[in-house]
Amino acid sequence: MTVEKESTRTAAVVVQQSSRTAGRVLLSGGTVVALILLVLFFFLMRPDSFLSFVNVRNILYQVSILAIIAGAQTIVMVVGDFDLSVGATSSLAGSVAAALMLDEHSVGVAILAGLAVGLAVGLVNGVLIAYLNLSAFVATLATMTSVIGLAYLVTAGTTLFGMPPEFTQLGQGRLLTIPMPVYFAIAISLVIWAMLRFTTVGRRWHAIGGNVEVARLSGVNVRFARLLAFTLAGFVSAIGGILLAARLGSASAEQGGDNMMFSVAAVFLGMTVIRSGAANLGGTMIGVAIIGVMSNGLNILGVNAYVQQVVTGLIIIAAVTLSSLKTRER
Amino acid sequence: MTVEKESTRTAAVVVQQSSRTAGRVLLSGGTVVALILLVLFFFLMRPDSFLSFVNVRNILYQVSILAIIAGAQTIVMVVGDFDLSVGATSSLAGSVAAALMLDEHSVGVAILAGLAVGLAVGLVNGVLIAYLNLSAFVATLATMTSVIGLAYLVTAGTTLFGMPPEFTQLGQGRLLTIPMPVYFAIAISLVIWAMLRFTTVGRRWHAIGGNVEVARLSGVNVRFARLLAFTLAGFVSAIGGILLAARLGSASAEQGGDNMMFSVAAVFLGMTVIRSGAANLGGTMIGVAIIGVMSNGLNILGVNAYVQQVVTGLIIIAAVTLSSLKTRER
Amino acid sequence: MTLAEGRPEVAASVSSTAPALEAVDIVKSFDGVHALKGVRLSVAPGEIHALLGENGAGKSTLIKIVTGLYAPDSGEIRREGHAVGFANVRAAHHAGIVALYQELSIVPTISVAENVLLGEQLPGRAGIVDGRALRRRAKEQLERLNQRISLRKLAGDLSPVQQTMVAVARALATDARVLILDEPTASLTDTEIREVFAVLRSLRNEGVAIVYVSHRLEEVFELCDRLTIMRNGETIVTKDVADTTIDEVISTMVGRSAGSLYPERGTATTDVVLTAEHLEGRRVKDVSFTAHAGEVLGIGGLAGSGRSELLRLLAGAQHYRSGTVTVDGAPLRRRSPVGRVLDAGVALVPEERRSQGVMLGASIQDNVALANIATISRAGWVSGSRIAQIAKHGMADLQIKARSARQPVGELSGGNQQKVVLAKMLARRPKVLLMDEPTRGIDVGTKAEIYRLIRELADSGTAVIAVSSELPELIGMSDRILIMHEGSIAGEVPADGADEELLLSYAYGRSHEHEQAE
Amino acid sequence: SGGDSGGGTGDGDEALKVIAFTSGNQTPVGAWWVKAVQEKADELGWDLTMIQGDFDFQKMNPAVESAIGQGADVILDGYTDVSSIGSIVTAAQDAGIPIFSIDAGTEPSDAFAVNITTDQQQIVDQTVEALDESVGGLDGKTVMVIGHDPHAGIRMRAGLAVEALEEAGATVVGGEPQQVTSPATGRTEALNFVSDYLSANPDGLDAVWAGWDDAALGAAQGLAEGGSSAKVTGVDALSESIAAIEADGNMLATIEQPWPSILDQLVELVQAYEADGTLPDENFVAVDATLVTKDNAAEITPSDKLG
Ligand SMILES: Nc1ncnc2c1ncn2[C@@H]1O[C@H](COP(=O)(O)OP(=O)(O)OP(=O)(O)O)[C@@H](O)[C@H]1O
Ligand SMILES: Nc1ncnc2c1ncn2[C@@H]1O[C@H](COP(=O)(O)OP(=O)(O)OP(=O)(O)O)[C@@H](O)[C@H]1O
Ligand SMILES: [Mg+2]
Ligand SMILES: [Mg+2]
Repeated sequence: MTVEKESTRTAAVVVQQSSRTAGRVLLSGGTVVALILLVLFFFLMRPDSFLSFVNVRNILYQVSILAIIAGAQTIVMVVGDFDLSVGATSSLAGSVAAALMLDEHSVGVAILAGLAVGLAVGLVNGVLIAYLNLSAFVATLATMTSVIGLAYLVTAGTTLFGMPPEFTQLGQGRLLTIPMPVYFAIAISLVIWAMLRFTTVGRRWHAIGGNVEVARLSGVNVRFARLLAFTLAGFVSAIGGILLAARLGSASAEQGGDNMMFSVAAVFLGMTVIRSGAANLGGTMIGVAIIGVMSNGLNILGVNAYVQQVVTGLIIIAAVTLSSLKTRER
Repeated sequence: MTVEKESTRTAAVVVQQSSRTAGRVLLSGGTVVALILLVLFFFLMRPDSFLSFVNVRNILYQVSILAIIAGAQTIVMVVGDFDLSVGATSSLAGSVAAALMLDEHSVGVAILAGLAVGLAVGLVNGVLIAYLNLSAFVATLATMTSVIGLAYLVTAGTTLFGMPPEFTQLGQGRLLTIPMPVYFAIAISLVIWAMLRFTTVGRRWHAIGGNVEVARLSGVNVRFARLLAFTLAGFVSAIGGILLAARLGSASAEQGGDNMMFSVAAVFLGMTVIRSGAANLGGTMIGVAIIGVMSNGLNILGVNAYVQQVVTGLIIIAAVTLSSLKTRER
Repeated sequence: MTLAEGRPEVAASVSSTAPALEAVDIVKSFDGVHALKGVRLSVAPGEIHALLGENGAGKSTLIKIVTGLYAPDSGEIRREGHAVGFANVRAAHHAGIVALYQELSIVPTISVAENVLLGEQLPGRAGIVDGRALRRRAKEQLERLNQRISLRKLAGDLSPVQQTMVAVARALATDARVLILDEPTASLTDTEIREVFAVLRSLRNEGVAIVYVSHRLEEVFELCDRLTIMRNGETIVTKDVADTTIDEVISTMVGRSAGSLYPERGTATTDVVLTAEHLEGRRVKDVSFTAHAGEVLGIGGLAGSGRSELLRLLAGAQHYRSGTVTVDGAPLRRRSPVGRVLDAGVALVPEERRSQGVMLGASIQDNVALANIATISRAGWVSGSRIAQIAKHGMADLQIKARSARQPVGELSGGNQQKVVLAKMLARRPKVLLMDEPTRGIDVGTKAEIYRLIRELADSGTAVIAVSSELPELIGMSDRILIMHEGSIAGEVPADGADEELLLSYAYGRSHEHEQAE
Repeated sequence: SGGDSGGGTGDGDEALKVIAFTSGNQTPVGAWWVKAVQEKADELGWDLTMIQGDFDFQKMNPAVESAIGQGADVILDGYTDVSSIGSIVTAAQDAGIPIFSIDAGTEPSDAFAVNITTDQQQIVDQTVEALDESVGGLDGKTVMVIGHDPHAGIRMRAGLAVEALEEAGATVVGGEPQQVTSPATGRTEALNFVSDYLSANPDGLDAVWAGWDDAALGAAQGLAEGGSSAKVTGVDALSESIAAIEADGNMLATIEQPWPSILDQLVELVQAYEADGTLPDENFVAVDATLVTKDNAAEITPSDKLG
């Protein structure tokens, strides 16, 4: 993050310049190496089933919502911030959409309302952070708290269910035997990737994340760009939440809760993939894949859920440490 | 956080210098004002009960463990970092202590073991962050995950109970009608406060948090000081967790979970209290008080639990925004 | 202390002792840029030794090597005759070598007293700081500098001058036997400079070896015993101050006939492109001037005279309190952001390349594209081919040496980094190009290229306004020169045939004498 | 137990002072209980202090204890496991106030004057029998058990289910219950357990036994998506699971726990204590629950529609 980048700027450059050996280039792929090792390990343990079409599809299905929310997190982290409210926002959006459908509103209206809710939460985050200069951590922590509360109010604390099949098909339908959310995740990831890479606003975000002062002196409207990043993150989180509701056929206030931590972890894992150490969508997807493969593989091996948790933390540390060797001072 | 501090350092200093008016001094107390307003509001709503001795004692009892864990968080945040693992560490320490007592070990041994566990987790965090240069966020996120897993393993996923009364007395006993944890919280807060303020290591932490590069170039051993901060935070979290187990007469893997978010929120609230905008123990305690008063007051008013959550987020935003007006550019 | 204050005695004692600090044949390169090419420096106990040289000569790098911040590629550091090597700043501290680094000042969030004693063993016992002793010691240090700054204040609340004095006090508070000060007085006023000098003299008399880096030669001649001049990473000469003159030093420092470096001057037009009227900033006071199409307007002055701020005000990077800026006859709105000013045709190549000019982690083409988002995009979508094109043009026009347009800027040499900043702004085809220290940290060959570029731009009708601290450069590249002194324009001189001495005298605010003399 | 023989208010003039608390007020049943107790209090003229803990014992326990400090005649505990309220139990015993509880642990405990809950063994027997019937005998079949150890009831019945299933000759996946780590994401976790298992072992599951309905619904979805016709049973009788049972999918059965009648039973015991200080004879009462299948689904009031 910017923290270290700024403070040890001189040192970082020295290190970058003084030592670029082949070994380091290899290490820079530490996270990718970690993913490959994981896949190999599980494949060797379960050669017949782990890499089967059915199981790969299964993994893709399982990570599709996380991929979308991690995409939202990537946008914000490209700009050098955090968004702790992505999970809560997704739950609220799913709950609002579900509640409206149960209240006899059309699927279209309900989805639009859910998306609008996400947009609104993102906008609030953006205003608090870009214009009122609150720290991203405290602002999104606060909105997260309020938004979870709102989600409880919308669901009255229960699990909403019984949405029309046109809706649940979005999450459970299949095309060529592949579940719909996988397509959505791919499409949204591609859009975010293209947006970050090929649009003017994407360039501005990168510039702000790279060096906010350089960006400002190059004519970038920093505040507006940050506002936009948070707003978009809210919107994308809402898509994730609505899809999750469709996928589960139900909506509750905290069903997207764990996506927040996992999304941050995925982006951090992905940041180690590229040389500049910035958040990037490709890396995020590798992070998502690591999380998905880890959980599926450990499940298939029948590893106890608690041991799984211990191992998850260790693998994250191992992957990041592996990669951080190359950028010691960053 | 350091992000903004570093990048707009010059600007911040300039702004600080150019405008120090009376109005600003008043605003700088925004968080204190927020606390006073909250207390006043609840007092007016429930004049007979809110400020009664019994209820004030009750609030103190309720926030005492959070106060200890927020103290741990303060240490780390003085240095300019985060520790997301404080809650998990406290749960693990409490669980280990409880498990040992149920396993017929003496109370003393069990407590020492719990403290050692906290120290160890803190040490791991410190090494990962100070020596392996992992970002504090990702390192403590990973240890948090692993540590929760360990706590589940230690408790076998259940709630351990039936610890000897010598132990539970630490959490439930009273002295002059005031529950013991209140004394512990006060004592630990005083120690941390004094440590941050009067000891050489405390002063170094402040220097590192203020400008890590200047500190390093002035000969401060930055790595060791950061290691120490994380280690101590782990240790103090363990005290909190052991007391929580004594206080509840039980230990489970997630019973300290929400203390993490609340501790960060409390420190952030407290950072707005002083001019330099640094984490500080006095401010943290005001943050803890806001959280405690808010929750107790809303309960006394019988506000719906979900509405409480919405309001909690709003109050945090209001308090921080109020104070941030003074330090626009920090 | 039996030694009387004064130079001769000290100089005598110098010759009889082993050097307190010696740097022998130090070589250091940063990925292709040879910062130091075999530097020698020898400082005796009880002397103040000036280290002089142009920007980028390698002075700061040498200091960082001596104090363990960088490792030298080759060469040796000797402390009292013994070879030493420090792994970090603390190790150097332990050996009695302490530096006050350039542009590094205070920790804003802690008290003045703590800043003064930062990095020192704090007074007290068993790890408990004795606050009263801390403040007493800090107070003593500040009193030596005649500073009456409240010790409990946050250092961030001090004025810039006070902050610098606190930083100086910190360096002086160490019981260092070798004290290195890298441009400590750059942002100080005369009064403070006096106080600093008094302390340095008394330290010298106590036998401390002092290395003093400064661009203010008058100071050097007043304070120092000996001087070492560096140029392009080499030591040229070490002399007793008494045996030389400012003129000799300047010509040694510059080391070449300036003429050949600079292209022929063009013919400036009289079309006014930019007018500044009564600009007031933080330091800038009532500045008015005009810039014409096709001219290179140089701005000179001492460090801290407000040149950079003036450019920042013009570029919208900082808002002016009052005054007007007019570009091509159209007044700019006050508080216009950089983007708006850029659109009006005014582009800034900022002073601090690393923190303001380039994104080190991003590629050349991404850096160039940043200021040209409108040209490289249609309907919000960026065209990869346009970026490649714009980057290719820039790289060709400016002869940027790089593997490809996708190479990260952080891997380029300083000169090429600077060219990337230029390419970024030139692609905007600005009517007015503001350049702050356009050649800082750039080697001689590259400098000539940049001067040529500046001239080409001017010839194509751009108004170039360039700030420079190097007088030969200022004279060589400009058509007309404005000299700033304490925020105002102290004088205007046509560059052709301008005399360095005259410029310097304006810069020092002694304009009257010279005007009368002429 | 700590009941004092002279307890109760006896004279009947003063209102009975009751402290009621629940940590589970964020669940549908917990929310119903809060309302139902308030209604009883209004009806019977109790002086009621209701404390809702939001699953946060740090917040709830001190609140309850300070209420105890102010004096009370009776304490009601709704759905809060005995292991989490050690400090409340101590305070109540010190003050000589009996605790009457609903579903506060699965085993007899001296902490309570009485704890009425459903009979976990009977729940397991009914659900396992239903599975047995639907798969045509469990012998040699593979069954996944989904549990959540932090919940005492679920933990106990999941353990009993493993025993019962193995006794019936079935193989339990992994030999132990699969653990959901967070109730908030229980449905997704259960879904993943099942789909991961099925993708590694197509047609490898004959049935899933889930400790509560949310997980059961996730498991049912995982089975449906994996193209399996295996059946699932849950516990809770949520309206969603009842609907799923009626829809004739993978969801086979659930368990209705008769909370309203349990509360009535509890109130009777409180009234007996109020009248003359008699404490219940037994401090643990396990009542029978009802198996909900397609046959009786229409007659069952879902637990989330109680209030
Ligand atoms: N960290 C670095 N990475 C790459 N090049 C560097 C680095 N530090 C210095 N240089 C280069 O080394 C050369 C010497 O720089 P140095 O800072 O020592 O000059 P200086 O004499 O102190 O100049 P000034 O008078 O401007 O302070 C310059 O060309 C500079 O660009
Ligand atoms: N990036 C910046 N942000 C905020 N203020 C700045 C910045 N750069 C310069 N200033 C302010 O402008 C004032 C004038 O200094 P300035 O840098 O303009 O002098 P200068 O003549 O260019 O000297 P130098 O040789 O040091 O660049 C200083 O007080 C400084 O605080
Ligand atoms: Mg220098
Ligand atoms: Mg300047």
